[in-house]
Parts: sequence; C-alpha cells; structure tokens
Amino acid sequence: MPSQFLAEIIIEGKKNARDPEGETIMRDLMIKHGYDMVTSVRSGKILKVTLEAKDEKEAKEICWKMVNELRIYNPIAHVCTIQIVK
Amino acid sequence: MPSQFLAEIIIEGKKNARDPEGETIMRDLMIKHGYDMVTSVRSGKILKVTLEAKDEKEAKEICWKMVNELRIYNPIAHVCTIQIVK
Amino acid sequence: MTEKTISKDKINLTKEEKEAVYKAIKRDLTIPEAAMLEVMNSEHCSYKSSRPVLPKLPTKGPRVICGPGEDAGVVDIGDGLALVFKLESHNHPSALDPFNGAATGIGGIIRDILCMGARPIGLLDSFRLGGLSDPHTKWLLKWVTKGVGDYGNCVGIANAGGDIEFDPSFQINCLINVGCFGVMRKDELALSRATTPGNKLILLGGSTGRDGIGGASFASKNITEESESDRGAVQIGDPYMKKLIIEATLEAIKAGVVDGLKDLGAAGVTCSISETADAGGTGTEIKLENMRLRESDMEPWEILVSESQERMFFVVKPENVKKISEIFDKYELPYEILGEVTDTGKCVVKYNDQIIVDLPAHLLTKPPAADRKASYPKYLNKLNRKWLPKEPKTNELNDICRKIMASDNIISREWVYRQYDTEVGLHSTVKSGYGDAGVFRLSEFDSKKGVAVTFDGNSHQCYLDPYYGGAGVMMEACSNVAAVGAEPIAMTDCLNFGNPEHPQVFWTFEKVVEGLADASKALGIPCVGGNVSFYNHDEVNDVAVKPSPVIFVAGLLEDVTKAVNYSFKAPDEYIILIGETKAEIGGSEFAKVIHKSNNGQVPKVDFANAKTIISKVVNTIKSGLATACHDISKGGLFVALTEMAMNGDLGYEINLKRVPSETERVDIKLFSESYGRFLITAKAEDVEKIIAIFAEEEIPASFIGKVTKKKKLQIENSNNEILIDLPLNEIKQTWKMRMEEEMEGKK
Amino acid sequence: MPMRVIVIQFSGSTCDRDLVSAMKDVMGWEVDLVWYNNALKHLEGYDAIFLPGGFTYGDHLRAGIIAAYTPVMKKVKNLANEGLPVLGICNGFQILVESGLLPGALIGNDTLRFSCKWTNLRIETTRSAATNIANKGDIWRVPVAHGEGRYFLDEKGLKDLNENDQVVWRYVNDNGETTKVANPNGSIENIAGICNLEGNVVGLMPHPERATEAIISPWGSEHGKFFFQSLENYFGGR
Ligand SMILES: Nc1ncnc2c1ncn2[C@@H]1O[C@H](COP(=O)(O)OP(=O)(O)O)[C@@H](O)[C@H]1O
Ligand SMILES: [Mg+2]
Repeated sequence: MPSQFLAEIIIEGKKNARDPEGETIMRDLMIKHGYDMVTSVRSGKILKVTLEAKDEKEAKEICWKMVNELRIYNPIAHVCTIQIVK
Repeated sequence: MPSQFLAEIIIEGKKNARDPEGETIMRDLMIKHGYDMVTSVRSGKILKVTLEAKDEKEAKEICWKMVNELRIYNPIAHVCTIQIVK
Repeated sequence: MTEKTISKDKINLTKEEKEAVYKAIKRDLTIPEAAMLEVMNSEHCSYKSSRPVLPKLPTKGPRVICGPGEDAGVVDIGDGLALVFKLESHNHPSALDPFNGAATGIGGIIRDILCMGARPIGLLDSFRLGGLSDPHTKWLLKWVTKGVGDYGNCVGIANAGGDIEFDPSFQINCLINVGCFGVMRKDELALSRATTPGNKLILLGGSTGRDGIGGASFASKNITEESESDRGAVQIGDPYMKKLIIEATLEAIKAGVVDGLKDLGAAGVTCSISETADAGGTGTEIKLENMRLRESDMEPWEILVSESQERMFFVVKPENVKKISEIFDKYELPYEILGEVTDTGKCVVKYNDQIIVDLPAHLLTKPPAADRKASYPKYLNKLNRKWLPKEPKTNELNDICRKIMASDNIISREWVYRQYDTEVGLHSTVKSGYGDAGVFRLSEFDSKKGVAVTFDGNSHQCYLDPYYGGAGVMMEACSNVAAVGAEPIAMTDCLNFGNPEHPQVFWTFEKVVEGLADASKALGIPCVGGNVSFYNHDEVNDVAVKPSPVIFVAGLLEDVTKAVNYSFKAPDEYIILIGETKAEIGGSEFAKVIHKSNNGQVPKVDFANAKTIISKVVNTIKSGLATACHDISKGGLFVALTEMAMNGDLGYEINLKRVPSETERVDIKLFSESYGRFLITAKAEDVEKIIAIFAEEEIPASFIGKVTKKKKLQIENSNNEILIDLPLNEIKQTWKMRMEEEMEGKK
Repeated sequence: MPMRVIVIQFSGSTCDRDLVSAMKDVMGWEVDLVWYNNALKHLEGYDAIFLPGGFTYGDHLRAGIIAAYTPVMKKVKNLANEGLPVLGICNGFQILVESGLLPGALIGNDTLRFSCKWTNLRIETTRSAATNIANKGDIWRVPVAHGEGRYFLDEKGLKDLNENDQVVWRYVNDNGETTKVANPNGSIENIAGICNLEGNVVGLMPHPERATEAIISPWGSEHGKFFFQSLENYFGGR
C-alpha cells in the first residue's frame, strides 16, 4: 500500500556563482535597516512535492531520480538538496 | 558571546491560492514524463540567512522581526515559516 | 425551489434596490440569488453613483463602432480596420498586494480587448503613489512595476507608455490603472451577446476557486485596517495560461465558430450569464455541477460570484462545439459546457437538477441608480486664485531649474519602463521615453497607418480646480497624441475618486466630468468607454485621493513614417513656440515644488481654439516640416525644452523676449503650464512656413531660439542678460538616475 | 531559391510571429510556423530550425527547461547533430542550453529586474552560421528583453568555450569595450551569444528579428539583417 510523502526540494546557486538576490537583500535591506548581525544571505527556490511511494526511502529515490532526469536543477549553476519531511 | 545561526526562511503562497508555477511543473514536466506518483507541487522561495545571536530563541525572534519589518513577504499573499537549522 | 432562502432584512442592498428586486419577483430570494444581486448592485459593477453623471460625455462620432457599454471601445480607423481600447482601475487589490494586484489588472484589461475579437498589441499603465522617497511608496512602485512587467512580458504584449504621479494623497490609496489596445478587421467584431436559443455556453480556462469572492463588493469598499488581513480577495495572475487563452480565442474567432464572447471579470459567471442574455434578448441556463472547482467544498453562491482569473465565456452553435473543442485541445486548455441559451429572458442556475437561481436577466444587469448629493468643497474656499509667487532673482533661477528637474513628477521614468518589453510585436516606432505618445505601426494588418496612444492625468490641478483640471487633462492627452503627428480620434477614461457618498467628493466628480465633457466636445473627441473607481478613501486617516481622472486618448496617423519624437535632431535647427503663455501658475510644478503653494490660477483650456491648434500641429508634422515636436505640460517651457535637449544630447539657446505671453515675468514664461502650447524644431528654411501655418488662424507662433552643439542650457531675457546657464550633462544625470537611485537603495 | 526555414511555436512562445515577419517580409524567405506538437512530424527538409523567444511554460522552474523536454526537441537535437543550423533567440537560447545543445546556464539578471533595451553586440567570431558575413570586431545594434539572461559557466567550461572560439557576441559600449555598464544582465565576460563546436547551433539573448527595419529602431539601424544574411551565406548564397 503506497502512502503519501512530502518532499522538500531545495535548489540554490553554487557557492562560486554570485547570488545577486541574496547579496541585495542582505546589503540594501537587512544591513541598511540595522540588522547588522546578518552575515550572509543565500536565496533559492523550494518545491514542496507530495508523492506516493512505498516508504520514505523510495520517496527519496524517486525524487533524486526525477530531479536528475528532468534537470529540476542545472548542475552547472545549482546545487540541490532533498528532504522527506513526512 | 554571540554565536552563528543558520535560519531558513521559506515564503510560499497561501494554501488555497493558485500556484501556477507548481501546477505547471507538475503537469507539464513531472506527469508528462512519467512521474505520475506526484500528486501536488507547490513552489516557494527560500532564504538561508546566517546571523549572530545569543541563542536559538533570539535568532528566531530577530528573523521574525526582520521579515515583518522589512516586508520580506507580504502577509496578504504569502505565508512565511522560519526554522533555525543550526 | 428547494434551495434555502434568505430573509429580506439580511440582504445587503439599499432600500431602492430591494424594492426593484421584490417588485420583479414576488418571493424570497435564495442565497445564491442574493449573492448575485449584491455583487451586481455593487458600485463596481452597477456604476450606480456615476451613471447619472456620465451621460454628459459626448459618445457619438463618425468613427465610433462601439461606444460605452461594450467591454471596450471600438473605432473605425479605415483600411477595413478597427481600433479597440480600454482603460481600467485595479486600485484596491494593488494597494494590498501590489504584485498580484497590478498583474491581474493587466490580465483583466487584456480580456476586455480580446473579447471584442481583437488581438491585443499594446499595454499602458498609470500609477498614483505617495512621495517617491517614502519607503512604502518604494515598496508599492517596485512590485506594481514588476506585476505589470511580468504579466505583459509573459503574454508578449508590448508596453506603449504610461504615466506616474507622486502625491501624498495617494500614500495609502494608491491608484493603479491599466490600459490595453488591439487592432482587428472590422468584420471580425465579436459581441458579448447570446442571440440564439439552443446555443451552448462554454467556459474556458482556469478552475474556479474562492479567490476574488466578493471581489466586486470588496473593490467598492474603502481601505480599512481590516482589509490588510482580508483573505481570499487577492488573486494570482497566470499570464502563461492567458497567453494560451488569447491564441485559442483568436483561432476560434478566425475559424468562425464563436457566436458570442464574454470575459469573466467582476462578478464572474454571474456577470457573463446575465449580460450575454440581456444583450441578446434571450435567457441562459447553466448546470453548476459542470464547473471545474479548485476547492471541492465551495458553496453554490461562491461559485457563482468567484472572480478567479484566466477564464473566458463562449457562446457556440451546437454544431461548432466539436470544432472549438479541437482548438482548445491543441492548446491543452481545460473547458466545459456549462449550459445553453434559452428564450425565457431569465438566468436559471441548476445544481444537481434543482433550480437554485431563477432571475430575470435585466434585474441583474440594470440595477437602479443611486441619488448622490453634491456640495461645494470647503477647501476650495481657502484658495487664492489671484496669487502669484514673488518674482525670483536672476541668481536664483539656476537652482530653481535644478530643483524642478530633480523633482518626483519630472524625473525620468526609465527605471519603470525598462522593465517592460516595448519591442515585442515589432509595432512600436515611437517608444517610451522618446515621444509624447507611443506610436505603433499597423504593417501586420497590411496598413500604412499608425496609432498613437497616451495616458494622462493631473490630479493636483483637478484638486485645485476640478472643472478646468478635468478639461486640462483632456487637452493634454490630445496634445500628446498631436505632438507625435497623430490626429486624436477617441478617448476612454478612468475616474478615480474618494467616497461618492461624501457630497464634497461627489461635487468634484461632477465637475471633473463636466470639464472632460466640455473639452471633449470642443476637441470633437468621442468618449467610447470608461471605468469609475470610487471609495479611494483612507478611513483610518480620513483622506480621500485627489480627484484623479486618467484619460486614454488614441490618435491616428495616415502614414506612420511621418511620426516624430521630441529629441533635438541637429545643431542650429530653429526652435519655434506655438501658443500663448498665460499667468497660469496654480497647480504647476513651480508652485508646488518651489513655493509649496496651492494658490494661483490653474491653466484654463481655450475651448474656442483647442481643436484648431491641435489640427495645425498635426498638419505641420504631416507635411514633414517639423523635425521634432513636444507639447508643454508639467514643468512648463523650461522642462519641455530640457527634455528635448536631454533626449537629443544637444543644448539650446533661447531668448524669452520672443515668447508670446500675456506677461513679461520670466518665471511665468519659464514655468507656467498653460495648455495649447507646443515646441517644434525645424530647419532654417522651414521656419517661416511653419509660422505662416499658425498665423492663418492667428495662433501665436514664434521663433524663440536654436539648438546648439554646445551641451548647455542657456536662456536669456529681453535685455539679452543670461538668466539660466546650466550644463546639460549634470541636469541629465540627476534627472535620468534619481528614480533608479531611490529604488535601488543608492539614496 | 529563397531559404526555407521552420519556426517552432512552443506553448508560451511570444516572438514566433515577429521572427516569421522578419524572415518572410524583410528577408523574403519561405517560413513555416508550426505548433510544437505538430512540428514533430514536419521537421525534415528545412534549411534551418528556429526556436523563437518568449516565455515557454511561463518560464516556470527555469526559463526554457520545460520546453527542452518536449518530444520535438529530441528530434531537433538529432538534426542539429547532423549539422543542420539551429538558431535559438532569447527563450530559444534558453531552450538550447537547457536541452544540452549548448553549454552553460542562463540565470536571473544581476539587476534582479527584467530589462528591455537596445545593446551593442561585438562580433567575436565569424565561424558561426549567424555571423559569417560579418567581420570580427563589428558592432551590431540589437535590443534585448529578458529577465533571465545572465550567461554562466564554470571556469573550466569558460576556458574551453574561449579556446574553441565558441563565443559569438559580447555586449560592448559605443567604443566597442566590454564594460560593466554595457552588460545588461551581468553575464560572464559580457557574453551575449555562443555557438557549438561546429558553429551550426547558435544561441543568443538579443533579438535580431527586432532589428531588421529602420522604422522600429531608435537609431534607424537594420543590423539584425546581418544575422539572417549570414545564414543565407552559410548556404552558399542561395
Ligand atoms: N508607468 C509607466 N509605464 C510605462 N511608461 C511610462 C510610465 N510612466 C511614464 N512612462 C513613459 O515615460 C515617458 C515620460 O512620461 P511623462 O513625463 O508622463 O510623459 P508626458 O509628459 O509626455 O506625458 C513617456 O514616454 C511615458 O510613456
Ligand atoms: Mg506631455
């Protein structure tokens, strides 16, 4: 009997690629308005995917296969992490 | 002595609002390429913020104050969740 | 009927509205019926306050094909073509969620053009916001710009221009108006009517959810603190689906399988089933269970009034259903047959075989008007019309000019329009930032002609003098169109005001409409449509917006290659000033920015000569004598000259002696905003010819100076003393960069 | 004989009709505009394939990615590998990159804003199917209009790209220099367009189809024509 799982797929820029959005949010918004305890901001995209699978392990495998096969992230520019949250 | 914390700020559309991006990714990419075990996709934005704070509680408080004050999200359209991951 | 009914006193309608309803149907209303009537009786849908006033506007003209009443105005532009255009407000949604509010505004106005059967080819937008340096204003400007841009860019419709004003009265109640135009073959006009019983009603596009429920009544309410957390009223735009809907709809019209067409805007399905029935003299019957829902637990009334985006309503002959579904399938768009046209004159809704709505169509579409009181506003008594500022000393003038060129309402809007695709479609020949109006060629439609479009408004002048303010906006919009060489042919308006139940507000509404009407008559321009947005009133701080009509004027060029922009073209060309300068300094940038004064005489429109001046300017450009043309408006002569210089990267030398003026005061010559004035540049040998054209009708036209290679702005007085001497590059730098610096956190 | 080309109309293309107009009305070519699902069966027999600009699938997830996975793109890839010219403009370039026909990534503009403006493009190589009538160093005025046009490649990839002479255009100022101000999106080394090793697959963010007629150019220029004339020349002046 398959059950429902919720996977969080997070896609971020590679460390060596500039992240103008994160930089701008930190510099022009946070620091400028007094939040100078902030030392770094990175922006990314998150996909919350609900899927059916046998178990958590299979859910994770399906997701990894999918993100690689469908290039949900572009390995030249991004890194991707996947977490099954329930 | 303040220490470093990493906060994940996630901004998504409200639950009953349409999410054309999630819908398109699910319909035209995942399902069309055989991933029909996927039953829902919601897209959102994530900010990974590193900041200095006394403790985890303070880190979280700072983040909440910041997202509200600087309008990092619009409560009319979005929901925001904040997690301190380390 | 088995559906639960609702007692009379629980229904949110006025006494007169209830009387009209219960006179027509002598029974209790079901809940869905009450919801439908409430929405259709809202200010937004019923125009109940404005309807008695609007007939003042002239609506007839030889070119008019469809005037007010249809989803958009349609005018004949020759060559078998029609121009379709419309302007609408999306103020309340944008104040709460500027990104989605502005985006769905664009989505809505596109549907209005599309449902006449035209391909939408251009967009315009107008913003009214608080002061530029204010953080809330920046937040709004950032997101409304992105909303307009993302939606328009994604559907592939070019931006043709717009208009922005900053004023504290818009701090809470921003005004976001959007316009769209399209061109079609006259014989492909689609109308929003259901003429033949038995025809099928098809709903195309997105699913129906709780978004925008009560959106119509919501849009007709003032912003209160509660609205900040108002849920469900904000809608999410989906331009990608809209793009597919546009292509599918146009393909279906081309295939000849569309009998009637209606967009789903305010009041959703309720509006579609009632207006098509009423306009066609038929009836409609639908099965509610056929609607695709996004949330399974929706109540029937919610489904009927939902304003979910990206939906279109088609009336189709039974034999064409298969053909139209093939077109929808090609674009992978969902659709369903909701029901059919009847001959009962009624709107009937069935839900699982039970009748839950059974109302005469006209009861929904023609609610009674409201009788609003008008009274003279107290603030106007405080104004001193005779006021003139103290004459500035010569050594103050350079700094005054610097200040004006750097002020909110004069600086370049480039930060905004760079975010809009101005090129897609290959139509735009005069683009944002180059001319007084956007010019689109019509080669795609096998025509040599061009259309010119502009948005204009002047809320400050309308506040100080609603009548002449309203007339002035109309004159200014026509002047914009004329300045690129197009003959103005028609207008549509959007009237943004405070609470109409406040007599002093309503008085300003009436006066603005009178001013608009008189100017339109004088200029011979019919009004072919419009939109009214009331309740732009901040209850918490008790401020209403300044009266803010925004006018969309369309013009026609017989030969689009004759269009001019306003850049100086070459050194040593002559600069000619058309029209007389009067001591009309009230409401000017000079009075506002330099003197912080609300006093003085607002510019009046010279109704007797308005049309002649406009047509002479158009003829001058048509004959090829003008190398550039600019109308004089905000900031007066000095700003107009400087804009021409900055765009052409050339300087000027002017002598004020030759400025035709009722006064010798240099500040008035430089900064008065009198209407009916233009700057034209020409080659030396053409100057006399141009002056002669205007002399025929005794319109002042005078050579006032020359374009120079030297990048300096130089103005002398009658004694040849230098009054103004400024480096072009310095002025240009501040003017061009200030908005970007404000918006990008560099200031 | 005029060139015979196909423009594939994807779900969400917006510059397809413009491309047809430039090639048909200005260049006098024979052009077929075909819906992507129908194009699957009709790709053969053309001199070149064009992928137009626009917002396929709403630019969701990443510009070009979902279109890159449509069945027709498999066919396009095979034909490209056989040497047929395949040209991708703006969103078409994004589709070429996402489908692996060209290296790298196109990510969000560094301004974080969509940007529509006229740019100067310096010709970096005349090897490509779209620049072979130009001279190295020539400057073309062509507009851009995109939100995700920042070309990105890792160090190694960039080295190869340069060594293999695959950079076709760079954004430059009026003096022909690759300055920061001249770069509308922050792309690496001001790169505006590239080609594959063989030079038959070409992608660029600017829109040559918007620059073939003086009347719609603020400069009265028609430099976009060079792009299409190059392609004619590539076929030996047909
Ligand atoms: N919101 C906007 N969207 C697009 N273009 C705009 C907008 N606001 C201003 N513009 C453009 O900027 C230029 C200058 O605007 P404005 O000073 O209001 O012109 P004008 O005085 O001729 O009415 C015009 O080309 C206008 O179309
Ligand atoms: Mg003007």
